[in-house]
Amino acid sequence: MAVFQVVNRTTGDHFTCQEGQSVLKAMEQRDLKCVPVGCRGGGCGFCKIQVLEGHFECGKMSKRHAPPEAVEKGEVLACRIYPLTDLIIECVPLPEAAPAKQTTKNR
Amino acid sequence: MAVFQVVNRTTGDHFTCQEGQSVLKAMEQRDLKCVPVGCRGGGCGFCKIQVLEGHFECGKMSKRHAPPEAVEKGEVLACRIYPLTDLIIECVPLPEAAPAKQTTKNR
Amino acid sequence: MKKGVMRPGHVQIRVLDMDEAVKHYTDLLGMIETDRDDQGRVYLKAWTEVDKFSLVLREADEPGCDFMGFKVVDEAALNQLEKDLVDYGVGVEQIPAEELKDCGRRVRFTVPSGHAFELYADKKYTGKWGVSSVNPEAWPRGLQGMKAVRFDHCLFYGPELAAVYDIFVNVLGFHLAEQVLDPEGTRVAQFLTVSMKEHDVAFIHHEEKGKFHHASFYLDTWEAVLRAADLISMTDTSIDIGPTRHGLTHGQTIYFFDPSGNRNEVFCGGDYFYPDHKPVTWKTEELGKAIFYHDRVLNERFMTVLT
Amino acid sequence: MKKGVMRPGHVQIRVLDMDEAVKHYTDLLGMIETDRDDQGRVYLKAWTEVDKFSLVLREADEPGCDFMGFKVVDEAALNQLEKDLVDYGVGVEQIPAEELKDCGRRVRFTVPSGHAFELYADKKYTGKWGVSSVNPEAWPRGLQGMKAVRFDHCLFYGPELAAVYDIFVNVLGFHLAEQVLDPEGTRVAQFLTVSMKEHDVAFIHHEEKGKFHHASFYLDTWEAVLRAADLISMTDTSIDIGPTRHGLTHGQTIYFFDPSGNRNEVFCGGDYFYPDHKPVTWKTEELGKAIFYHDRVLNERFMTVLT
Repeated sequence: MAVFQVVNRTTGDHFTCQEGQSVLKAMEQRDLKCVPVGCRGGGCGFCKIQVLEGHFECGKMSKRHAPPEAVEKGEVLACRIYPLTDLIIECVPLPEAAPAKQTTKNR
Repeated sequence: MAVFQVVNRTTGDHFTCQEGQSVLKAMEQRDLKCVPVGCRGGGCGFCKIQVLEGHFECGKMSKRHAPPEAVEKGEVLACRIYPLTDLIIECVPLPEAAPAKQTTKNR
Repeated sequence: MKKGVMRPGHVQIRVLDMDEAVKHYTDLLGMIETDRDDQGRVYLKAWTEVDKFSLVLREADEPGCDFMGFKVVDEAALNQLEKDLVDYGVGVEQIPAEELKDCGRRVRFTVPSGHAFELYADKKYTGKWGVSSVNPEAWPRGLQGMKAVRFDHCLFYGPELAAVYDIFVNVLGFHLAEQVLDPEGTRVAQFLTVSMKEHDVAFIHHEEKGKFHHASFYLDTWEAVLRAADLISMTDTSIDIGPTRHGLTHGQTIYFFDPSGNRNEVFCGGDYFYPDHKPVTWKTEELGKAIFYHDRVLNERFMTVLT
Repeated sequence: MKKGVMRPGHVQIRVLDMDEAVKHYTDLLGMIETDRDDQGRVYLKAWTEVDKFSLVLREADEPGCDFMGFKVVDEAALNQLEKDLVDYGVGVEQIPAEELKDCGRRVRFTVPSGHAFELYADKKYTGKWGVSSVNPEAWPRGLQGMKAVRFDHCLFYGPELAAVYDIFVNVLGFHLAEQVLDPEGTRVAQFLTVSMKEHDVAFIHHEEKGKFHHASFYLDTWEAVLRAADLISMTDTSIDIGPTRHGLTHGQTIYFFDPSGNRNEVFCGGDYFYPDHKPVTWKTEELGKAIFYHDRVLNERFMTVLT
């Protein structure tokens, strides 16, 4: 089974990801936290990343958080991409309803 | 501690009863069933007996099932009498709402 | 709750010896004594109940149940229900406010099975016992014995079930959740609810009027029912039967007696009810299983030992 | 139930992949597939539910909740509630009978938090799954996975909680059972009930409209919640948090996600409610404990991960 390297350029973390495994799952298995973990089902958009280099396959993702034009540019959800080569990724800002706002309201 | 003999003349059963122990409890401890066991609290009248011979003390009993004039004549509830001597008892018919009636209705 | 009757609010039980009874309901059941009155009555509640009391003990020379009271949503509903009872031909008695301490006026009536019931709208709101209404902890420490959660329902034995049904269902807005039918289709047991619980009050046919089968108190879990059974033995309390499951309601239960011979139940689980549910029916041919789901036979005591 | 709204009757959830979703809700949660329609929607129910379905899955390119429906007691109540909504200024949409198979007409409206709700009076009565209405056994054999007892409630995130409160409480007859207040006394969470359950629907303040936090399914016991947690691991299902207890409602819970990222809860226990209960209040200063009673801190996911 092929094993690929994933490097997060934002945080400097790197980890291996097995063929058929999602980038997010590979990260969680190494107990890293360099990408936020949400629903793990392509639904909530919490684990959005930018793939800078490399090839991958996609599972189903919410069109709201990963519209086709964004996916085209490598803006995808880490829980739903499966590397075909080594990848270089970076973090992207969280979606509109950011935790900061909510926290302020509830403090 | 004194121990008394209780004889049930209706059924022929006999058993020992310790001082301070109710006749019904003593019977249950010997796994006998010669007096029906109800609430064991002097409330339901299910364990009514006639004391033919002997002396005893009484606990509180429902006046409905053991009115003073009946107690006077030795018609008491086995769960609430505590022998002071050997006793001879006999069974008495069950109170008005007899099981037979109920059983017929629900068969 | 369509006519405004909310829940079982209290039951007044006669006991032969008050001290023994209070010890039983506090130390063993885990209820909390909240007051006494100049008649010598003792008031108790279970910890989740928001009103001041749900159980009143009265010393008398014969055990049994004096009355069971239902709380209604407000005075307007009480007035309307009172009128509806009278219009239906049910005689009502006015019990003035404060006859039970910190309880508003009660409308008392006796149904054809011979049992007295009351409706009332007001009782002193004391909140749950031992937990705050702000940031409440999960449960209060310091509860005794079985840690009863609430007074839940009563089961009464008496005649004229059809007439009783009419009053509870047609006048008071209860629903028939479960029933037992004999081979002729006559209803010989009826479990009535006014909300989501499978029964708030139940009746089983019996020739003699006004008999009291049991008052029931809710526990959280089957584990708690087992622990209740342990406590019944530890305290040498008179046991009836259990722990087991009912077929009717499917509740998990144990029965025992208070020191005056009044039957108590503690139970957990069981089905829930909504007004669109069709009644569950048990046939008398399966009565044993309906009452005691595991043994599938009745113990004689359940049908005949009453106060 | 004072205005005739009875209970949560259904929720329609969008999923990215129908096959995966059906497998999740049947094999893991233990719901029963009862029908499919020509739109490709799949209908499911939990075993104690008497109507044909309580969960509708719709395949879409974005997960989330389409609407939640409440069953009302009858057509007259539905007409009155519809009129009351319109009089209150809430726009209603008519969804004809059979748009959902075997469901009567639905009155749909969207509240200011951006969530769509429906009222309906009729749905095909199929009875509890796997048990008879005559001499019913305690539970059906052959249930899968977590053996969910019923669809219980939803939690939604959105703005305008006060306006949402007004509609649910003043128009639809719900009650406020629990709330979270910020230091200024603004209600930032509201748990609303229409019957004895501690919540039939809940809202937490959130800037973005129309977000779905979770759909919740009732289990019988804490033991069943543990078993659910075991199954979540056995099936490598995405877990959120638990098993633990909530401070709010005191329910015992575990959260996880369906394969499209919609959050699910299974829970047991918790408090009960009657219309005379004063609301329970949690302060935002204790929000961690209010949500997760044992850890007493929030996990970030709970407040931010939504569909």
